[in-house]
Amino acid sequence: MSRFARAALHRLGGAVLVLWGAATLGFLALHLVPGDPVSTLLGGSVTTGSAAVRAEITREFGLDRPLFEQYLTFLGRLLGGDLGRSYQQQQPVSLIIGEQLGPTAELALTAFGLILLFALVSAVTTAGRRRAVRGAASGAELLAISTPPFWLGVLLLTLFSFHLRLFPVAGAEGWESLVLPAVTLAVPFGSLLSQVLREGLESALHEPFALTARSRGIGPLALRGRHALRHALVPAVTLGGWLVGGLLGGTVLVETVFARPGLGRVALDAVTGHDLPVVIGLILLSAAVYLVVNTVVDGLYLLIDPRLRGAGPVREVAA
Amino acid sequence: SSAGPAAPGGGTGGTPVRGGTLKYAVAVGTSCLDPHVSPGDVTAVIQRNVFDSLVYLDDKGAFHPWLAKSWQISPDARTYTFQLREGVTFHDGTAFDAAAVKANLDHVKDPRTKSLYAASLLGPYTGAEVVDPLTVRVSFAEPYVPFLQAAATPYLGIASPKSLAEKADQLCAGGANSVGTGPFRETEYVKNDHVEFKRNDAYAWAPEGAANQGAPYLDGLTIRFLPEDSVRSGALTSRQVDAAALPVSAVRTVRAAGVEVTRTQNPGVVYSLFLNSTRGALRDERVRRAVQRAVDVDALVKSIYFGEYERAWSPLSPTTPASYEAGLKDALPHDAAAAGRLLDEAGWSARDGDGYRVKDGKRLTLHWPYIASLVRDQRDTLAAGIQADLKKAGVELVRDSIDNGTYFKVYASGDYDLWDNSWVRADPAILAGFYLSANTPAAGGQNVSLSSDPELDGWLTAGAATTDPAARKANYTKAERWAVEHGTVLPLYVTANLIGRSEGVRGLVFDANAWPQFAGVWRTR
Amino acid sequence: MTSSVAPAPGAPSEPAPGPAARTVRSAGGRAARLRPGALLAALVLAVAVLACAWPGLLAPADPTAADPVAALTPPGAEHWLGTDQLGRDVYARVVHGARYSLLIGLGATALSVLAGLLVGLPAALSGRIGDQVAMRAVDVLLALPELLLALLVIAVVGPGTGNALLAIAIAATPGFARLVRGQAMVVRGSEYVRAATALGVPRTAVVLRHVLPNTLGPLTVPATLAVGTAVVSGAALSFLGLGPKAPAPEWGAMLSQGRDFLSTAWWIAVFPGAAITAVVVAITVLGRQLHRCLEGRTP
Amino acid sequence: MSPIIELEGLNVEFGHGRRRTTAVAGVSLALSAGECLALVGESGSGKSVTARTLVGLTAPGAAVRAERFLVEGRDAAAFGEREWRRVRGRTVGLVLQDALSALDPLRRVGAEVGEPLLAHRVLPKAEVPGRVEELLRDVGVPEPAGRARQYPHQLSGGLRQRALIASALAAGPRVLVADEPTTALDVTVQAQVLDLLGELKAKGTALLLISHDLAVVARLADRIAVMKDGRIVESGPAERVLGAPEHPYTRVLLAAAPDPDRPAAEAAPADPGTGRLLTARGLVKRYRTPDGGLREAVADVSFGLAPGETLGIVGESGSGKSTTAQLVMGMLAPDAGEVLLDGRPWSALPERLRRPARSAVQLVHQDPLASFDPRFTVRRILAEALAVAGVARGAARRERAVELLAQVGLGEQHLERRPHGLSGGQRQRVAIARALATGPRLLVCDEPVSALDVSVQAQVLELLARLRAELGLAMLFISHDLAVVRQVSDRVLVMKDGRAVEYGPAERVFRAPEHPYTRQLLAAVPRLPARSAA
Ligand SMILES: Nc1ncnc2c1ncn2[C@@H]1O[C@H](COP(=O)(O)OP(=O)(O)OP(=O)(O)O)[C@@H](O)[C@H]1O
Ligand SMILES: Nc1ncnc2c1ncn2[C@@H]1O[C@H](COP(=O)(O)OP(=O)(O)OP(=O)(O)O)[C@@H](O)[C@H]1O
Ligand SMILES: [Mg+2]
Ligand SMILES: [Mg+2]
Repeated sequence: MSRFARAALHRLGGAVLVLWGAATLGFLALHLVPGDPVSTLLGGSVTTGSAAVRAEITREFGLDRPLFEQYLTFLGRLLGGDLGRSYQQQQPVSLIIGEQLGPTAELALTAFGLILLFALVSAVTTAGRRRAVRGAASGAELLAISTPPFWLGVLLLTLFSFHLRLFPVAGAEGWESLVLPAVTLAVPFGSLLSQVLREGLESALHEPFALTARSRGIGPLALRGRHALRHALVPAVTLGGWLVGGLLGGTVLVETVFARPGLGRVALDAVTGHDLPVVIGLILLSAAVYLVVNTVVDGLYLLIDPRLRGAGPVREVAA
Repeated sequence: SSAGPAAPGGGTGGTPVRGGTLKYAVAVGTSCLDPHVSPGDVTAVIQRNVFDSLVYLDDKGAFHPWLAKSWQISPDARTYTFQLREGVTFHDGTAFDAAAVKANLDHVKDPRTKSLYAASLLGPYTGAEVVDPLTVRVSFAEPYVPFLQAAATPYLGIASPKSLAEKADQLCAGGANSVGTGPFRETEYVKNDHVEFKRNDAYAWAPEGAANQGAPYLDGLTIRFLPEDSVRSGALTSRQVDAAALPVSAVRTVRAAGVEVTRTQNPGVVYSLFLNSTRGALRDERVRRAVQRAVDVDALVKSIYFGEYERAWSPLSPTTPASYEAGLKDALPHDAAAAGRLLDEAGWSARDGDGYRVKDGKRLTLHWPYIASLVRDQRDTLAAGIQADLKKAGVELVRDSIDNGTYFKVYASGDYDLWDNSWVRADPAILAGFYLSANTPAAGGQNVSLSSDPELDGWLTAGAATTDPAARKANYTKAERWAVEHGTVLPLYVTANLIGRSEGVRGLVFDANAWPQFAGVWRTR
Repeated sequence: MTSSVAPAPGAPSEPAPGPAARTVRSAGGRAARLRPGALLAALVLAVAVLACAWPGLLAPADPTAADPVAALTPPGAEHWLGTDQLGRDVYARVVHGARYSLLIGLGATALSVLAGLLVGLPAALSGRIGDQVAMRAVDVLLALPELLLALLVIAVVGPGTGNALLAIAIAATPGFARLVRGQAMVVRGSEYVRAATALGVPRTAVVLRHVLPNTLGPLTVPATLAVGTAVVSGAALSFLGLGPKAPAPEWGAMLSQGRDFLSTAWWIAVFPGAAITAVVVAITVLGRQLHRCLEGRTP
Repeated sequence: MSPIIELEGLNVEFGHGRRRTTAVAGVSLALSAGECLALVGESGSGKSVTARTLVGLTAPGAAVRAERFLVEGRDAAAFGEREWRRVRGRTVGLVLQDALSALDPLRRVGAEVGEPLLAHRVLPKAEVPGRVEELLRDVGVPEPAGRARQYPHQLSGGLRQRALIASALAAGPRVLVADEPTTALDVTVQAQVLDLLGELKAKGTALLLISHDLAVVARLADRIAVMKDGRIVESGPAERVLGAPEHPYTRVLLAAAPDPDRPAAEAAPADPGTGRLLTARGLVKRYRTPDGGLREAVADVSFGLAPGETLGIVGESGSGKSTTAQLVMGMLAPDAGEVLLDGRPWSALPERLRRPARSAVQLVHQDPLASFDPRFTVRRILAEALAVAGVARGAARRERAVELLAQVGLGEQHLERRPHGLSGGQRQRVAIARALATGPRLLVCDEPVSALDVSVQAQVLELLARLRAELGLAMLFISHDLAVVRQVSDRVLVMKDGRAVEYGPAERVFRAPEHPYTRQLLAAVPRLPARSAA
C-alpha cells in the first residue's frame, strides 16, 4: 500500500513539474516574440490605437515592469487558479476556454470512439488473413494516413455537404454537424491504430503460446479474441495515449476547415495573435490532459499485462 | 419623406409578413463585440442590430432623424445640438435620454475603454453637455464636419449607460452584455460560431423613412461566422443559411444555384496599394509612377474577381458622398513601355542575372509586408499577380509576412515600400486619415504613403471644415488627384459587399456603408 | 538454466497451416524481397527528388508567372494540370512545389533526430538525476500536441519555409528524444556492451563504437516514417498560412488557395493534394520496406 | 492392437525456389497406447517439425507430404482445418518446446489449462474450474486451486512445464507429444517431470518424447529413433540403440554425452584452492525484489583460484552462479566481501583503475551471439579486443586475429563473417578467441556450452581443455550440468539459493558428496543405462 502511495506521490510531483514547465515555456515563448506586446495586444488590427490607448494597455497589463517581475506575478496568479484575461477578447481566459471546451471535447471524443471502432473491426477481421485481404485493408489505411486531414476534410465537405447535402456545412448544433469533422479526424488516426493493432495481433499469433492454444483445438476467432487481442492491445494503448494529443492538434485544422467553434480555433487565433494568457491557458489544459491520459494509459498497461503488476516476487516454488 | 433607407436591392416587393428567423453568414469573426472598442466592420454590421445611432445616413448620403428628432450644427461646425426622441427605452428597460448620449460619448473617449476606432471618429471631441433631459450638446475643439456621419455609424451607437457602468469589462463578450435600443436584443454570442438575436417587440423608433417603422418582422436573427469561403457559399447554396456575405470566387456558382446576389460598393477608401514616398527607390516619383503603370490592374482584377469588383481609379470609392473624382478614370492605364521608360529615366536601366533592374549595384527591390492572418478576399492572389507584373518590369516585389508583434514597429517606423489598405466610411473625411501629413502611422493615423504637402493638408482640412457639399467635393477631388498623380497610391479595386440571399428573403436594405440592415427583412411563407 | 536448444524457427507470416506454398521468412530471417509496391514508391520518390533538384527539367514553365487571360483553364494539352485563378500553370507549380515539401520533410526530420540524439543519449548515459531532468523537460514538450507546439514556435520565429521547418523539427524532437533514450538504455544494458566493458574498452570508445551506432540503427525506420509526417505537417502549416512566403508554390498553400474553387476549378487543389498523398505514401512504403529488410538482417 | 498414429515417408519442405529447404525427409513412425517413442537428435534435425505435423500445425508455408498418415485409422492427409481441430488436444496433445513461452503470459494458468475442455465442449462451463484443479493436482502441482488463479510468470519453470502438460492432457488425448519437455528445467525438476510422463505412459497414454539428450530419454523410451538432418538414421528398442548403436552418428552422440560418473583425467595444479591468482572473500550481492524486499542472489561465497586451476561452480537456476561471475569480473560491486586479484584489491577498485588490469580476466558468455555487437564482423570483434591488448592497427592486428582464430579452430575465411552467420559452436569459439586476445590468465566461463548440441559441446570443452593446457589458463567454469563440470574442474563449488553449500576437490565432491543437496543433484542427473551398468 505504502508503495502505491509513494508511486502516487511521485506521479503527482512529476505532474506539477510538467505543468509548471509548460506554463513557463508558454510564458517565455511569447515574451521572446519579437515586437511590441501592446500591438500584439491590439491584435494587429488595421488601426494601431492612439498613444493614449497604448499607454493604457501597457499600464493595465503591467508590460512596463521587468520580465522577471511579470513572471512572478504570473506564477502567483496561476497558483491562485487565475488564468488571467485574454489580450484580444478582454475576457477571463477560464471563461473563454470553458465555453469553447464543449464542442472540442464533443468532437475529440466522438472521433476517438470512431477510431476505436474502426481500428478494432478492421484489425481483428483482417489480421493474419489471406494476403489479398490484408493488402487491401492496409493499403487503404496507408492512403488514409498519408492524406493531410484538412485536405480530407475539404473533400468530404465538398462531396457530402455541398453536393449531396447529407450533412450541415458547419457549426456545432446536433449530431449531424459532428459527423464529417469526427470522420475527418478519425480516418487517419483510426487507420494508424488499426495498423498497429493488426501488427500486434499478427506478432502475437506467431508466439509459441498461440501455437499451443491452437494445438488445443480452438478456432481462429477464439484464438484472436482470447489470446492475441490482449497482446495487441499493449502497443495499441501506447499509440492511443499519443493519439489523444494528436486529436487535440487535429482539432485545430478540422475546426478551421469545418468552421466549428472550439479550442482548436481559439488556439490558432491565440497563438497567431500572441494572446499570451489564452495560449498559456491552453498549454496548461493540454498538459493536464496529457498527464491524465498517461496515468490512464499506465493503468491500462497494468490491467492488460499482469507481469507489470509488481504483485510480489516471482514465486520460486520448488516443484 | 424622402426615399429613406428603402434602398434598391433586397427585393422589397410584396407585403411584409411577420415571423420566421433568418440565418446570415459572415466571413470574419471579431475578438471584441463592443463597437466602441473594436474597429472591425463586422462588429458594426452585427451590433447595428442592437445599437441605434443619433442619426441615420442612407445609401444616397442623406441624413435622417433616428434617436435624434432633429439637430443643429453651429456655423463654425464646433457644436452639434441634438433634440432626442422621447419614449425610447433600452433593452434593459432604462430610458434613453441626453445623459445616455453623454455617457456613451464619454465612454468612447475614455482611454480605459481602449477604443481602437470610435474614439478617432469623435475627432477633436471636448465633451457633451446635457441641456435638458432630451437635448444634448456635443462640442469640439475645432470645426469637425464629419461628426454627423460619425454619429451615424454603429461605432458611436448608443448603449445603455447602465450596461456601460455595470458590465464595463464584459462588453467585448457581447451577448446579453450588449444593451442598446436597437430593433433586436442580443441573446447569445458564441465566439467563432454565432450571435443570436431576438426581436425587440418594443421597437418603435426606426429611422425616419425606413420601410418598417415598427418592431422587426423577424422573430429572431442568427449571424454565423463561417470564415471558410467555400463553407460559407456552400452553406448558402445548401440552404443552411438564408443569406451570406459571399466571396467573389463563389458568386458564379451561387448564382447558378438560384441564389440572388446583390452587390453594393462600399464608400470610403478603396482597396489600394500605397507607395511610401520617403524610402529607397520610391523617393523618386518616376519610380512610383512606373509602378503604377507596370501593373495591369484591369486584367488582374477582372481575372481574380470575375468582374464582381470594379477596378478603382481613385483612392476614394465612387459611392463616397460628395467627393468622387470621376476624372481620374483611365488616367493611368497599364503601360509596360511607359513604365520601362520611367525606370530608365530614373537610372534603373541595367538588369541583373534574374532580369531585375539594378542601379549602382543595388537591385530594384520593393518590400510589401503583410499579416498572414488578416489576408482575405484573394488579396494574396492579387498580390502575387502584382508581383508577377512588376517582375516583368524588372522590379522585385518581396512580401514579408510579419506578425502582430512586429506589425506596429514596421508600420510606425515606415519601414516598408508598399502598404495595402482599404477603409469603409461614408464620408470623404476618411481621406484625411490617409493623407493629412499629421496622420502618420506613428501617430495612429493611416498616412502610410507618408505624404506631406502643405497644399494637400490645406484641401483636406478645408474639406472637413465646410458643410457645403460642393465645396467639400472641390477640396477632396483635388486631394485625390494629387495622391494619384504623385504616385503615392495604386488604387486596385472598389470593395463591395456581395450578399447572397436565398429565395424568400425580402426587404434587405443597405445603409450608407453598404452594410445590411435587418430590421426591415421579412420572409415569404 | 539453459536456453532452448535451437533458435526458434523464424516467425512465419501467418499462423494458419496451409499446404499452399507462401513466402515465409526463413528461419535465418533473410531480408524480405522488394515488393512491387516498394519499387513504385521508389519511382515516385525518384521523380519527386528530380523535381526538387531540377524542376526546370520536368516543368520549364515559370511557376509564378501570372497570365490572367488564361486564368482557370481546365487541364488540357497546353496546361496539363490546368491553371489557377492567376493563370499560373498548376503543373509547373506542383513540380516546383516538391522542393518545399521535401525540404521541410527531410530537413525537419534530420534536425529532430539530431536534437533527439543530443537530448536522449546523454540522458540515457548520465546518472539518474540527469536522466530525470532531461525526461521531465521532454515530458513538458510531449505534453503539448505537436501542432500546438509548432504553432508556438512559429509565433516566436514567424512564418516562412525555414521557420516552418524549425517548428516541425522542434515539435518532433521530444518523440525522438524518448526513442533514443529508450534504445540507448537497451543498448547500454546489452550483453555486448557489458562484454566490451569487461574487455576493458574505455567508456567513450564503448559509447561511440557500440551505443551510438546501435541506437541509431533502430531509428532509421521511425525517422523515414517521420519524414512523411513532417511533409503533412508542413502542408498543414502553410494551409494555415504559416508556411513559405507567397508566391512560393508550396503544396499546402496551393491546397488552401484552391479549396475555394473546388466546385468551379477542382484541379487547382486536387493535384497538389494528390502530390502530397503520393509522396507521403511513397515515403511510408519505403520506410516499411526498410523495416522489413532490417528486421530480416538481425535475427 | 493397431497404433493410434501411423506415419510413413513424411516429407516437409519450406520455402521454394533456391530457398527450398527440406526439414524432414522420409520420416516414418507409429505410436500405440501405453508405449513411449523417443525422437532424439541435435538442433535443427527436424524433431519439432515432425511433432507439429502430428497435430497438423507443421508451419505456414510448409509443404507436407506423407505416403501414409493415419490418425486413429483415418487419413489425416485429407484432414481440413475442422477435422484437425477435433484431433488437436482431443486425440493428440502437444507439449511445446520451451514451456516458458508456451503459456499465454496474459491469462491465468487455470484458463490456459481449461481451454481444451471448452474448445471440445468436454464439460459444461461450470465444471471446468473443478476439473482444472484435478488436472493440476494430477500433474503434481501443489495447492492447485491457488496456482490456477496465478499467471504463468508467477510460477517456477517446473510448475509451468507441469501446467503445460496438464493443459495438453485436459481433454484426455490418447497421444501426448512432448517436445523437449525438460530442456529448460533444472536437473531435479527434470527428474520429476520425467517421472510424471512415466506415470502417464503407465496409464496407457501413447508418448512421443522428443529430446536432444539421449540420457534424458533413456529413462522412459521403449523405442528410440535418432534423427539427423531430417532423416531417422537409426531406430529400434531403447536398450539396443543405447547399448549397441549401429549408426556412426548414434555412436558420436553417445560418445559426446559427458558422463557424471567419469573422473576427470586432469592433473590438478600444484596448489589448488589457494588464492594466488584470485580470491573471493564472503561475497554478498543483494537485489531488490519487485515487492521492495531484499533477495540475496549471492550470500557469503568465498573461494580461491590458483594459476592454471579450474574451479567449477554448479547450481540450479537462480542459485547465483552468474551473479558470482559478474562479481568476479568486477562488473558488479559486491554488497559485502571482496575479490582480490594477485592478492591486490580488484572489486574495490574504481572502474578507471580496474580497466588496465582487465585484460588479465576475461569472460566467455553463455550466449555468445548476444555478446557481439550485431553490426560487427568477426574481424572487428577481435580487433576491438586486440586494440585493448595494445596490438597496433593493420597487418599486425590482422595476423594476430588469424592466429587467435587458428587457436580456436577457425580459419581466416571466418574473419569477414558476421556472428549470426556462424553456427552456435563457431560463435562460442569466436567468443573464446576474443577472450584470449588480451592474453588473460583467468577465463570466467558462464555456461559456455549450455546452448550447444552435445557433439559441439564436446568439441568446445575439448578446446577449453587444450587452451588451458597450452596457456596455463585458470578458469572459473560455471554450469548447471554436473557432468560437464566434473569433466573440466579441479575443484567444485556447489551453490544453492546464493549460498555455497559444498566446496572441495572435484573428485571428492562427486564421489563422496557431503551436503544432502549435492547428493540430491547427483541423483537427479540422467544417466545412460549402458554406462550405469558398466
Ligand atoms: N517455419 C519454418 N520455416 C522455415 N524453416 C523451418 C520452419 N520451422 C523449422 N524450420 C527448419 O526445419 C528444420 C528442423 O527444425 P526443427 O525445429 O524441427 O528442429 P528441431 O529438431 O526441433 O531442433 P531443436 O532441437 O533446436 O528444436 C530446421 O532447419 C529449421 O530451420
Ligand atoms: N539484475 C537483477 N535484478 C534483480 N534480481 C536479479 C538480477 N540479476 C539476478 N537476479 C536474481 O538473483 C538470483 C541469482 O541470479 P543468477 O543469474 O546469478 O542465477 P544463475 O545461477 O546464473 O541462474 P541461471 O542458471 O538461470 O543463469 C536470481 O534469483 C535472479 O532472479
Ligand atoms: Mg525443436
Ligand atoms: Mg546464469
